[in-house]
Amino acid sequence: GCSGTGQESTTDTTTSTDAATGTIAVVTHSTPGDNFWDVVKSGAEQAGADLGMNVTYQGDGDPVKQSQLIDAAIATDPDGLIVSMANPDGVRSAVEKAVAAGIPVITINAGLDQSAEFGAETHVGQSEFIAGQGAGEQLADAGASNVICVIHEAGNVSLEERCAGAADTLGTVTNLQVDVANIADAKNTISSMLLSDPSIDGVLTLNPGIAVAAAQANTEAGGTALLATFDVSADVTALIEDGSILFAVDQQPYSQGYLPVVFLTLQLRNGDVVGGGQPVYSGPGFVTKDNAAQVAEFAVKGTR
Amino acid sequence: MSHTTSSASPTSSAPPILEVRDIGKSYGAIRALHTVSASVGVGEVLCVLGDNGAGKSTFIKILAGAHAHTEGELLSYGQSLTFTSPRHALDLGIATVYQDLAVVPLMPVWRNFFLGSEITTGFGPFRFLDVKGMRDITKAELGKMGIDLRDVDQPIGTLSGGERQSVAIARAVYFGAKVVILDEPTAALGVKQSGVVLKYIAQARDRGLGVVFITHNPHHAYPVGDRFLLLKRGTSIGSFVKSEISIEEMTGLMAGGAELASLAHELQRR
Amino acid sequence: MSHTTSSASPTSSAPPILEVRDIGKSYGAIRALHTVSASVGVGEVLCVLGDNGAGKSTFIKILAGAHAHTEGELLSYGQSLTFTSPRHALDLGIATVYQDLAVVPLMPVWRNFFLGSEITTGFGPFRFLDVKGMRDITKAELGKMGIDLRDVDQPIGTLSGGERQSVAIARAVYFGAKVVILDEPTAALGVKQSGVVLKYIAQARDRGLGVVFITHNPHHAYPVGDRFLLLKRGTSIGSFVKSEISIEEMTGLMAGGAELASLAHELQRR
Amino acid sequence: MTLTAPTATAAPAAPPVDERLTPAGPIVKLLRRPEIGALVAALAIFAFFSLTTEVFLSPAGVSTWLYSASLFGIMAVAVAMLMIGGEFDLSAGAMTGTTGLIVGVMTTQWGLNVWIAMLIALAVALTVGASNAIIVMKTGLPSFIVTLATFFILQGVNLAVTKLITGSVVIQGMGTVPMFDQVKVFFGSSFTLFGMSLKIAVIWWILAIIVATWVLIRTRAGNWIFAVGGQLQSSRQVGIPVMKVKIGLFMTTAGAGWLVGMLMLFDVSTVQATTGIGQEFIYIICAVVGGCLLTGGYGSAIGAALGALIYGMTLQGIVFAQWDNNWLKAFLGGMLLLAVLVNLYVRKRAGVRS
Amino acid sequence: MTLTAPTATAAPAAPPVDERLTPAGPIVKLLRRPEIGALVAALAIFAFFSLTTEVFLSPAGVSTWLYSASLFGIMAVAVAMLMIGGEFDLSAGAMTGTTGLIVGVMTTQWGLNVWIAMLIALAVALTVGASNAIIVMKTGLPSFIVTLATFFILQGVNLAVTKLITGSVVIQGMGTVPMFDQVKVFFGSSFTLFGMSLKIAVIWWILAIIVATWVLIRTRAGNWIFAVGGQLQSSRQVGIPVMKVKIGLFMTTAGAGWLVGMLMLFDVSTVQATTGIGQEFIYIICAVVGGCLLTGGYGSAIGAALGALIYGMTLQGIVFAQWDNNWLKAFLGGMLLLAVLVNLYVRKRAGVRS
Ligand SMILES: Nc1ncnc2c1ncn2[C@@H]1O[C@H](COP(=O)(O)OP(=O)(O)OP(=O)(O)O)[C@@H](O)[C@H]1O
Ligand SMILES: Nc1ncnc2c1ncn2[C@@H]1O[C@H](COP(=O)(O)OP(=O)(O)OP(=O)(O)O)[C@@H](O)[C@H]1O
Ligand SMILES: [Mg+2]
Ligand SMILES: [Mg+2]
Repeated sequence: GCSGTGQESTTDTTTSTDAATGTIAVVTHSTPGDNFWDVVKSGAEQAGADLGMNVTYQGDGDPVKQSQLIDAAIATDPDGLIVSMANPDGVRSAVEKAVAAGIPVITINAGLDQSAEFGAETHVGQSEFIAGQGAGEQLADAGASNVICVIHEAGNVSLEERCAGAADTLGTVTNLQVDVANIADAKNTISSMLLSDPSIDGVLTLNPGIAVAAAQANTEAGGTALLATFDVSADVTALIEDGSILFAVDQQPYSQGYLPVVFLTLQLRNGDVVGGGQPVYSGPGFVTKDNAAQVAEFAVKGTR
Repeated sequence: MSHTTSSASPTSSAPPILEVRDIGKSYGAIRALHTVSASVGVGEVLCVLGDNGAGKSTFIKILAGAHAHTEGELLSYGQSLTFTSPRHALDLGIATVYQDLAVVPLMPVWRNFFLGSEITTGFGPFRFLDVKGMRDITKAELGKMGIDLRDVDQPIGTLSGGERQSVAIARAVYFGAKVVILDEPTAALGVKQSGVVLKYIAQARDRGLGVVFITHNPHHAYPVGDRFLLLKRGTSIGSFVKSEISIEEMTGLMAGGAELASLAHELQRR
Repeated sequence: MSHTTSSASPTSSAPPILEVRDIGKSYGAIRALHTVSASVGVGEVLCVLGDNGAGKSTFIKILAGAHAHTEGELLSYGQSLTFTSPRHALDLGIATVYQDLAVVPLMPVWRNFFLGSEITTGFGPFRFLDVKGMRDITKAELGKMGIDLRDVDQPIGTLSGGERQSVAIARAVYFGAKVVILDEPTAALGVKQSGVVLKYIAQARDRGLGVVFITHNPHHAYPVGDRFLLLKRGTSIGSFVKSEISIEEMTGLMAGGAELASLAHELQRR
Repeated sequence: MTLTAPTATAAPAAPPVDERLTPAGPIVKLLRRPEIGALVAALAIFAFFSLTTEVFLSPAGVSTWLYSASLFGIMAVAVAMLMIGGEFDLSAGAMTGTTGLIVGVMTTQWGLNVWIAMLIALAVALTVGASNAIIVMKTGLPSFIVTLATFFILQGVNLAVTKLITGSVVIQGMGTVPMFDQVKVFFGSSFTLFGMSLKIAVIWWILAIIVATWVLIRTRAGNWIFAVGGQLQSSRQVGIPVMKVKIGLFMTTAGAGWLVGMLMLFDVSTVQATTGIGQEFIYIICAVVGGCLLTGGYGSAIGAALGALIYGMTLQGIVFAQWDNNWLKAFLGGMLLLAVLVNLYVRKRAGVRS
Repeated sequence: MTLTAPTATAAPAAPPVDERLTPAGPIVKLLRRPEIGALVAALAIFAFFSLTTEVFLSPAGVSTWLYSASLFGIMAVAVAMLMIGGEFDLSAGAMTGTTGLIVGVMTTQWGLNVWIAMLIALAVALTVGASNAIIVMKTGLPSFIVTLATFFILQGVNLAVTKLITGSVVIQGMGTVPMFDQVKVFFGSSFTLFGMSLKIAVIWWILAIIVATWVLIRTRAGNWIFAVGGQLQSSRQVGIPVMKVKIGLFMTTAGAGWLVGMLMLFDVSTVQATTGIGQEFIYIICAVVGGCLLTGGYGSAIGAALGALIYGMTLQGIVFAQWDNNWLKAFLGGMLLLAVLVNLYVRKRAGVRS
């Protein structure tokens, strides 16, 4: 298959490849069903399929559980380990254990600063904070000053980081808590917020579904605020094209999943250590009216 | 103690409404009842007597379809069957007043009275409960039993034990059946209410119903009973028609019954 | 019906162990009991009789501390008080066998027997239950009441109603108190077991305990009672010492009791 | 409305007064209804937010919290009936996601007719509901556990299957599906009343309340629901078809899940694999705040609806009041405690056992 | 161990055989213990993963699932006692976060001594536990609702206060706090046994099982816990100090929450504002899978521990088996259903009412 196809096709390709094969374990801090991490997962699995590697993916937002998952992965003695470090302290001992066991580790997404210190070979992607800063800059450039940042999962570290990044460039940002499990009600809450404070002129959402809801809420409440979002979907690109949404921050999660698998495979098969200790940036890209049409094509497939 | 068996049916020769042959029931490892035989025919009262834990309630739960028997045979009009549910027994015309009464404590008295046999008015999808009708009938039927309720909308759980018992009996009688089974209906009742229940039993019998009446009071059983089944520790210690036994003999058989008179002296002494 | 009041204490002139004056209790809008007076002294048996719903259980729940009274006065040894909890009453030596028995169905018989008064061995933080001791005592005490249990480890919920009743009575007697209150202890019992309970009551009385005995069977009440309190529809219809009233009069007062004899004819007719 | 309490329709012929009964006027009788506590709590919260925020009473404000309440309310009414019948359904929340995803996948990926896809989703929901009921009744396991398992399974299936078919965890492009607008008229449109633009979900909600109340108070089925929830054993003994009643209840709840799933799908025209997860407790909270007993056998549909109203008003009221959003959950917890305490207090004063 | 079933310590003197009783040997008696079903289910799952994956039985594998099970297990044991006593505590999960956050904030932000911070956290936990109990008992509200409110409040407070004080939702820099390593010896260290590097949490777990079993089976307090859970009214009537028992139980659960909070904090040396949220149901699941009745009055600590073992083995076993993580929840749901069904089947065969 061409998109993330899960276990069966992975094993299929494994048997059909003549080159050395191996297992790469990915353990992130994602919660199940999270849009961003789902694309990372697709990227990693696709890389595995393309390269004839067996890629396993696990995730848990709680550092204790993520550490347990890393420990479990180490127990299976993989040929490489890919870890996201939203809470670097929390996974430190597990990552160091992997390094001590001689498993090459690449960190992705968050944890750039600690990556080398913990013994990882390189870091792919950049932190949510930097992406948030980028979004804040763009919003400020477009003229927004009183912005709300819609957090769709209370206390989620990545989401908090994105909002903190935006606040860093915008001055202040008000966080609004909604529940991604009830988008219709999230729309209500965003409307309520816009109604209660007419001076709000910018809304930053962190999930494409919430972005769609925010666009509708904005229309219902009078439609004066500028909208921006993280992550893309076909609906989001359509809304960008018709001008309802200003831009979408695209951290290119697919490559955050794809690249480290490629790097570890190269190391396994060819002894290459890519990056030379320096991080590899995967983004952020910005999807605007200009390039929305191209991105839409990929978004439908779930790879953007 | 030897089995005293009587096979002469006192009133009719048609197959009895309900008959059990060598019936038995185990709860897991506990054998609550075994090899008990009895029958009840049209216009007959079968009294089941026995000490506590003798298996009386178990016996009638089998007749009522609440528990399936694990040994022996159950026959209705001569046909062997096993009840699958209380509804099954109800549909065959067997109405039961359980010792634990089968009421829903939080529901009003009148809703309990008509539970499972509600009166509805209207038609098609617009059939709805005839609240007023049911309330009035409940009030009236309880009145006939000498129970004068404050309010039929009271949750039945707030009635006294005896009041609840009366409601359950009135319900079984009102929805008249072929056989009425009563598990210790007089145990919780006052003297007056007990008399009313006995009168009800006699009336039901005279209307041609079969009645199974469980009690451990021979004085309540003897006046109304036609046949007597005596249980002890889960098995039958005798089955009699009225002509075969006197109330004194019966009390005597129910171990220790005769002692009650002599006990009076003992109680007086200081 | 007029109040027949008797103030002469039959046995002693010391203040009674328990006394109530014009006591009453309402459940929300429902007035279950009002203006009832009675007392029980050392070595005395107070019988409370009445029809269903007369307020007997309500009366003893007040004495037992399970419900606080809403009218009148409650005195122990002449001192006015209001019970705050059953523990309070228990601590004053008032043990109660409730109509609903106060047992925990899922727990084994022996654990229920000793519930709240467990025997422990060991010392300090290492005190633990004397399981064997409690099990043996339970078996023995029940044996004395003529209850021969298969297994004291059986959950009490699987016993028959009468067996449960016997366990509760045996428990109250074993943990002997100054006053024992029994709410219809004989209602669910067979002839033999009823006799045993009456014997227990007489024994307790002879040991100098006060006994409050609720029943609606005058034949159970008369042999053991010293004083009789008759309730009807929540209020007292008379209070007598034994010398003032015969069993026939008492049955007569309990409306309809006398009819039972004449009823026999009616029941016979076909 | 004729759908008032059974106590309120008491025999008009003056019954003889009983000296053992403190007389109870119609007001006291009204106060004894299960939902009275919730009504008082709802009025208090309404008054509070009306006075402290300007937007709460504005047409746009009212329409927001009414819509919010209606989505919770439809489910709360169904869940209340189920709770009165003595069972829980923890899979009710995930079901709103499952049905939405089924329609989304079938229309956007496979090009199926919307109406047919909706019927299929309904059939799936009803099947899951019935199987919940059958497992609960056949095994005697508590429904809390059985439906928790169903919840987990639905949650996993929602995610994995959506991902498998669409390659993504969100359904995109619903808006361009043929006949979308036709369906939206029934499930996603708005109408104007007294100058407020109300969502059609509010109509569905009111319908649900009326039907549920009618069934509970005035039909045999309603009587049986109270009975099986109050005393299962006794209900069986008097011959109530217990199995049918329970299956009906679970299917009703699943059906309500479908309805809410459709209302959400056709309102925002997108649905995610995580939709509905964690919502199941909100429905139970609404029912309990509205006077339903967790142990079954007691409660009312109107009460549950009032519970949902309280929840919706609080959720949006907090936003109107611009309280620090990080405290949201703490506010909700406080409100919940307050609402049940008010409820309790009112009912105690009215002489209802809790 | 002398801590076996009360039935197993039956009078050694041969009692007269009763003809009404089908004889029951010691094996049947063992089979009647509440935890037997969970034991069978645990063995089945152990066998399954041992056979299908290589890693499951390797030293590193065992240590992973034992650690996972131990954290759930400590809470499950406490929650099982509470459930036997007839109550729920939905705030138990959030409590593990609250206590961790208190210690984290006090040490990293305010420079307090670790031990003192831990004592303060314990005091807070016990206070919340006691207040849960008091509200439940004074109002007569179901603990399900009261502790749900507490859960919401803790969740909100955890987030808001942590953000307020640290400006972030994560506590960082715990590792550099003075005396951290000293505390870590008790709460975060590992030891080697049979070549496996086990976490100290496993020891705490075993301790919890032993103490809880001893209390439940062999002390007055245990007797009272079964009684208040089985029949509150009767317990009151026989003079059991119901209030004290319930307060003790809620405080025990809160205390266990503190213990697990510390074990997690000193293991990974960090804690997040969301820690523990959503875990409360896992504890209840473990207890129920282990044979506790949701309605109270029946269950065992060993059973709950076995329930946690099942959960831990399944959670990590799925990782070892490399099944697609999107299906995780569906697998868990299936396993849960399977475990309770096996449990039920075994207990039915052994003649125990469910
Ligand atoms: N569900 C059950 N599980 C196990 N044993 C039971 C169960 N039900 C009854 N028994 C046992 O079966 C025996 C017979 O019980 P049953 O209730 O039939 O007695 P009974 O004659 O009705 O007594 P009573 O006069 O006290 O009501 C009793 O010893 C009781 O312990
Ligand atoms: N909790 C309660 N709430 C409302 N009414 C109650 C409550 N308990 C009892 N009653 C009412 O009070 C009256 C007296 O009840 P009580 O139980 O004291 O009668 P009793 O004399 O014990 O009757 P029985 O002989 O049937 O046991 C009854 O009419 C009953 O309906
Ligand atoms: Mg019986
Ligand atoms: Mg009584």
